[in-house]
Amino acid sequence: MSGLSFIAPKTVEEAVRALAAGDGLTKCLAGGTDLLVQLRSGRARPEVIVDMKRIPGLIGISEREDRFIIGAATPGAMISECGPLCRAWPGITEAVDLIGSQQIQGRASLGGNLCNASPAADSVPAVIAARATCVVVGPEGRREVPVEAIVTGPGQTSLRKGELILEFHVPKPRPHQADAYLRFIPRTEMDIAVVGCAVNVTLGDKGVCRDARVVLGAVAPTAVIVTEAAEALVGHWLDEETLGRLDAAARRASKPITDKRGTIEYRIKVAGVLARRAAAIAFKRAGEC
Amino acid sequence: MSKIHVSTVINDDPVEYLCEPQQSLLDVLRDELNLTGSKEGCGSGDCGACTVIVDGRIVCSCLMLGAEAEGRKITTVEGIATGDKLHPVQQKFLEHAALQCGFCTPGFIVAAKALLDENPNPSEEEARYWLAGNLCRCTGYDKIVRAVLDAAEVMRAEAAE
Amino acid sequence: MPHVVISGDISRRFTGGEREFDVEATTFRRLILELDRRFPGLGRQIEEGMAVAIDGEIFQDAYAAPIGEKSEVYLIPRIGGG
Amino acid sequence: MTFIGKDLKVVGTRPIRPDGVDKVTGRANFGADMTVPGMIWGKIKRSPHAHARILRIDAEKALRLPGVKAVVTAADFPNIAAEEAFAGEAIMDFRDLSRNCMARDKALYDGHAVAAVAASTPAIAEAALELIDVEYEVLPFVIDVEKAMAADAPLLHGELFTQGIEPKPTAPSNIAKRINFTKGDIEKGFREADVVIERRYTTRPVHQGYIEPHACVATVAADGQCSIWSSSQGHFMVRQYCAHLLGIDIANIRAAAAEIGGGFGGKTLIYVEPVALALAKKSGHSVKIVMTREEVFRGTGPAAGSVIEVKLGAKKDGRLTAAEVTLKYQAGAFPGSPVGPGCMCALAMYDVPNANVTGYDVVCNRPKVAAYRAPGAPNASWGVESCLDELALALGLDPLSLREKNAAKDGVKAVHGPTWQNIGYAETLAAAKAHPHWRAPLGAGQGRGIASGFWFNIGGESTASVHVNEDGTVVVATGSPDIGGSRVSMAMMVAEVLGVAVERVRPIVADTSSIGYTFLTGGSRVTFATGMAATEAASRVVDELKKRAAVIWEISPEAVEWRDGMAYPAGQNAGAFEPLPLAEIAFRSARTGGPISAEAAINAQGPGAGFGTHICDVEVDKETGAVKILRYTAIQDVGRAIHPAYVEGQLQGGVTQGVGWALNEEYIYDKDGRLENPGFLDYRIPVASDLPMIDAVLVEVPNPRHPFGVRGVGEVPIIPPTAAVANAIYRAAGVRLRDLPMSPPKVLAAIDEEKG
Repeated sequence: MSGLSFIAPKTVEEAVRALAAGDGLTKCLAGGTDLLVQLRSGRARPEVIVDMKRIPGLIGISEREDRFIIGAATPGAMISECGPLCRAWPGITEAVDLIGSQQIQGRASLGGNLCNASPAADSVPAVIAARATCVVVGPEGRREVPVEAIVTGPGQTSLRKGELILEFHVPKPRPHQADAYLRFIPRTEMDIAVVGCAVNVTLGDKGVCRDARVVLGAVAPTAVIVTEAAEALVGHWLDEETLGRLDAAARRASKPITDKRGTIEYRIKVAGVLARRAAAIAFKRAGEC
Repeated sequence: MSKIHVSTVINDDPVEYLCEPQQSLLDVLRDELNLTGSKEGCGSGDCGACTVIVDGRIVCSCLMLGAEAEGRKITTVEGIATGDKLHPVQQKFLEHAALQCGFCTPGFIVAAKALLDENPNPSEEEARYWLAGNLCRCTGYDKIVRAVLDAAEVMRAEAAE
Repeated sequence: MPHVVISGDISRRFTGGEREFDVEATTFRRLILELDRRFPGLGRQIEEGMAVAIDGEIFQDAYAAPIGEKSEVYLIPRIGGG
Repeated sequence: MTFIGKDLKVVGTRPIRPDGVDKVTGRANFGADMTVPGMIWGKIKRSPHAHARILRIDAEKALRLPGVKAVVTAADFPNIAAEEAFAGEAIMDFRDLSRNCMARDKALYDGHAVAAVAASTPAIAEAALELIDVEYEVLPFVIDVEKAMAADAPLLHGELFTQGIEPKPTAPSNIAKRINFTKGDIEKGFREADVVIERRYTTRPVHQGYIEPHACVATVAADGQCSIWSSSQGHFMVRQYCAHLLGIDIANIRAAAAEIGGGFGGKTLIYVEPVALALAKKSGHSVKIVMTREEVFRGTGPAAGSVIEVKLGAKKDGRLTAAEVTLKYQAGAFPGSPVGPGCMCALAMYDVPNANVTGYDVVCNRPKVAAYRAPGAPNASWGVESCLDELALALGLDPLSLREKNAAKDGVKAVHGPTWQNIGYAETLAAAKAHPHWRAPLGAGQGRGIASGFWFNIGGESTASVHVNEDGTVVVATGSPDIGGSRVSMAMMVAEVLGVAVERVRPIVADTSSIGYTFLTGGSRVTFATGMAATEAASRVVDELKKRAAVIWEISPEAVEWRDGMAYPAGQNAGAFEPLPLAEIAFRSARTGGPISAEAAINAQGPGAGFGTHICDVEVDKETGAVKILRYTAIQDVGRAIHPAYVEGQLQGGVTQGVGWALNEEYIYDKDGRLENPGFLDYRIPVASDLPMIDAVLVEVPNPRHPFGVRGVGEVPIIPPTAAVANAIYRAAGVRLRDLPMSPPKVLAAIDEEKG
């Protein structure tokens, strides 16, 4: 019925050609957990669907001395099963694990979660907090960009025609560096984040924070790196006063909307709460590694 | 638009079919292959009634294209029992009255089997979180969780023999 | 003679506001006929929209339900259910 | 004939349901699982507007699409005059039902069906929908119940005049009906009170949330004979309503009951069946229609949203002196909210000397409400059971003791009139008091709530037939769709009467041409009413078996006794014969008079009131407003549990739906009156990880009307949870929530407001 066609390229070049060809909308298919919902509802009406999963390297996790390399279409369940990654970045793997049900975990990927460009994507704040990059390939070659440079607004990315995300590079933690991700949802599972917060800290002597990144989700058109929140942490222990400043900074950085999932007022309050709670977990972890 | 030819394995049988590009695996199973055990409750991955196992992982078959099944190995609810011998999860669902209307049951059976394959001794909390992607409106989950934990015990005992 | 009360006020339009009656009847069928004779149209209203509680027990569509000399009879809205 | 108080062998045990294996292996056939040769696919086009006049429908482009076989609109259905009939929980008007299935003149809610198409594939049908051009004149709409009651509200129906007001109003209104119940002298009652609490509670519409979307396959033969396969709570209801809506003789429709994937009241109506029939007639093909989840939310159900105003007066010792309740219920697009039962249930649990209950049935631009588990009662009890808790706190009394002090008992006159008989409310309170849960210690930030619920339950028409097979096995056929395991209960009751093992009895749900009329599966009636018919049919079979034994033994039937599945001579005078097992009599049935079978067609009366009391522990996260259910105990008088596991399941499932209603479930509309959350992602029903185990405690106060003492059980358990949760939240966090759902933002706002 539809004018839709489906291809499953076996090489990056083939995929890039397919994505670059034609005038109509082309869509990358990784886990499909967002795309198929959009197809069915008619919100997305692509002419071509390009399945990424048969391209070598798109699925799988490898480890180099200084980084983890995660294929963009690697399903969440595989990420959760990767022991070294779970030990290095529990915040990232927990964030990935929070995306949908176990069934969704069998399919949903970092690449899909990012490129769907929902402000509420769970994995995105955590990978940004870890200062991860992604490798983008396209008709003009290959570039490595910080994850935060990809999403430009709800449903909008900076990817150009013919480009796809190949893999995510996540630097390995330094000594006493650790992360945490928390989100708030009304139920215990299956909801889209009302607010998400990732905190990534490096502790120095006697537990004083040397470096930090705090990233909020679902409180702005894209995930937000809250510099002021990181500044509230750096140079301090995690005492009540620091937590208070962190909470306030997270609230100030939140510019949410009211929708069926939460109100402006509620999201702002919870952003502060989650920042405090995630920081407490990240500090504890950093102190132990 | 021509249809796509797919060769795959379903419940250990080699299967070939033609599907349209937009057809989900669930549509193919139900409408083309007459495997109607997998149910559509939502079509958006929220209810889990269409759960199948693809290459060892559970997925919502409504969120996978039929075309993606090429070369995969798929298990549906129809493939959980061995001949006329029910899987322990199926048997325990019956013994614990873990179904009322039975519509969500196939999805629960497949998801629970996959849980016990991966984790032979889940806690109640682990079972509840694993099954959170399967909605049941009838039972309040109590008897379902009991059935799954009891099946785990039976399977552990069988494995120990 | 059994004492009959129409519970609620939905039948007011037939009875002019009257809600309690003494009715000579030994069955529900007789009671309906008698009330419809007094208030034309009320019989159909009772049959289609009401249940009867005779001495605390609820009957629906039961012409033969027996009514005793001292029975307490309430006509209440019908009940369905989910 | 009664088995109450007797030693029973089958009833009360937990056999495996005979339809179970098909359900765990994927073989069971639900609504959407049926395929018939030559079948095509129907899809329904729905209004995107909350309220709009339909000016023109142009299907020409759709009909030109290859593969499209037919398009129908309201013009293809008879224009039915107003005619009331009893259906589901309310009086229903077939004119309204017809217009709900297919809008005529006006679309009255977002999702209202305006046209339908049938095509050779689902994808073509989908594409054709977009080619049907509907021109609308968009009208002002109203969704909120109190706004709909306002004098200046947009009117849904120009011809609707409020019933129950004298003199008859001269202007039309959205208030379809006002009803009122009074007892004693309300003003005197409040004058006598030491404490008076007056509060206002509100609820949003919620959906029944069955996991199986509505589905059917309809066939119309050239000679007018029709068959319908559909998922419903009553295939006789489907037959009757379709016949009425389409002007078909009932004898020309054969309706079969698919396995039904949940209903909870939401499948006591028809939506897709008459549309599929109309498409089948017009196209000459069998037509299958399967709703999407979005259609289910936009076009079916839900339960009424409501405003509940409660004023309670009591003496210092807790004795209630007066109660005044006002209920305003959304009916949706057509009259018929369950406000009547709501009014009767509001105070039914209590012995209140002076009371005044008023209800309003209000139309608004939302889907027409459908029955939902104890229709009307959860809304009313949400208000009354919360207010009682507030009263208990004001009086410094334990909320359980307050309920005990005022509990309705046998001999007490209910506010709606009748004097209670054989009720077990006090027994549920006593069981709650004795339960370890009631005294278990609580941690910081945790609280415990209690609330009760009442539902009438119903009886009604049921037919059952019992056949003895040649080998002594037995078939019991009924006309009740099995929504939660009722087949096994039928087999158990028949097995008990016949004295055979339950595995020897096969229960089936017969189609409308194979068994006598049976009212739908709803009102918690099947195990009661259809069970009564099955028991009666089995008893008649026993009489016949005794006669056959008498023929074999050449003695009088009165001299034969039936025990444990065998005929015995009754005493020594009857003669000395070896007992004759059922199988032996069955084997010889041809020689003793032919096949052995019996049918019972009854209208069951005296269903037995149902009462329940729930205890709930919660923990509140005071920084996010999240509420966690820690422990839950549901206690209910069930009369007699035939299959206790399925009775417990009814309690556990009802509780879970009630918890969903309490915490997260609600219809959310945008500013244009469109439903914003028509899916399970944002219509948040409880998931497995949201709940603890639910302790179901069965209290058995037998219902003397039923041979085994059964009372309906399915509906009561959804009533107490909302208030039980709210009462627990108050004790955990010190805030009183009066607007459902008690979602995290509302709980947090209340906590922050309390902090000041």
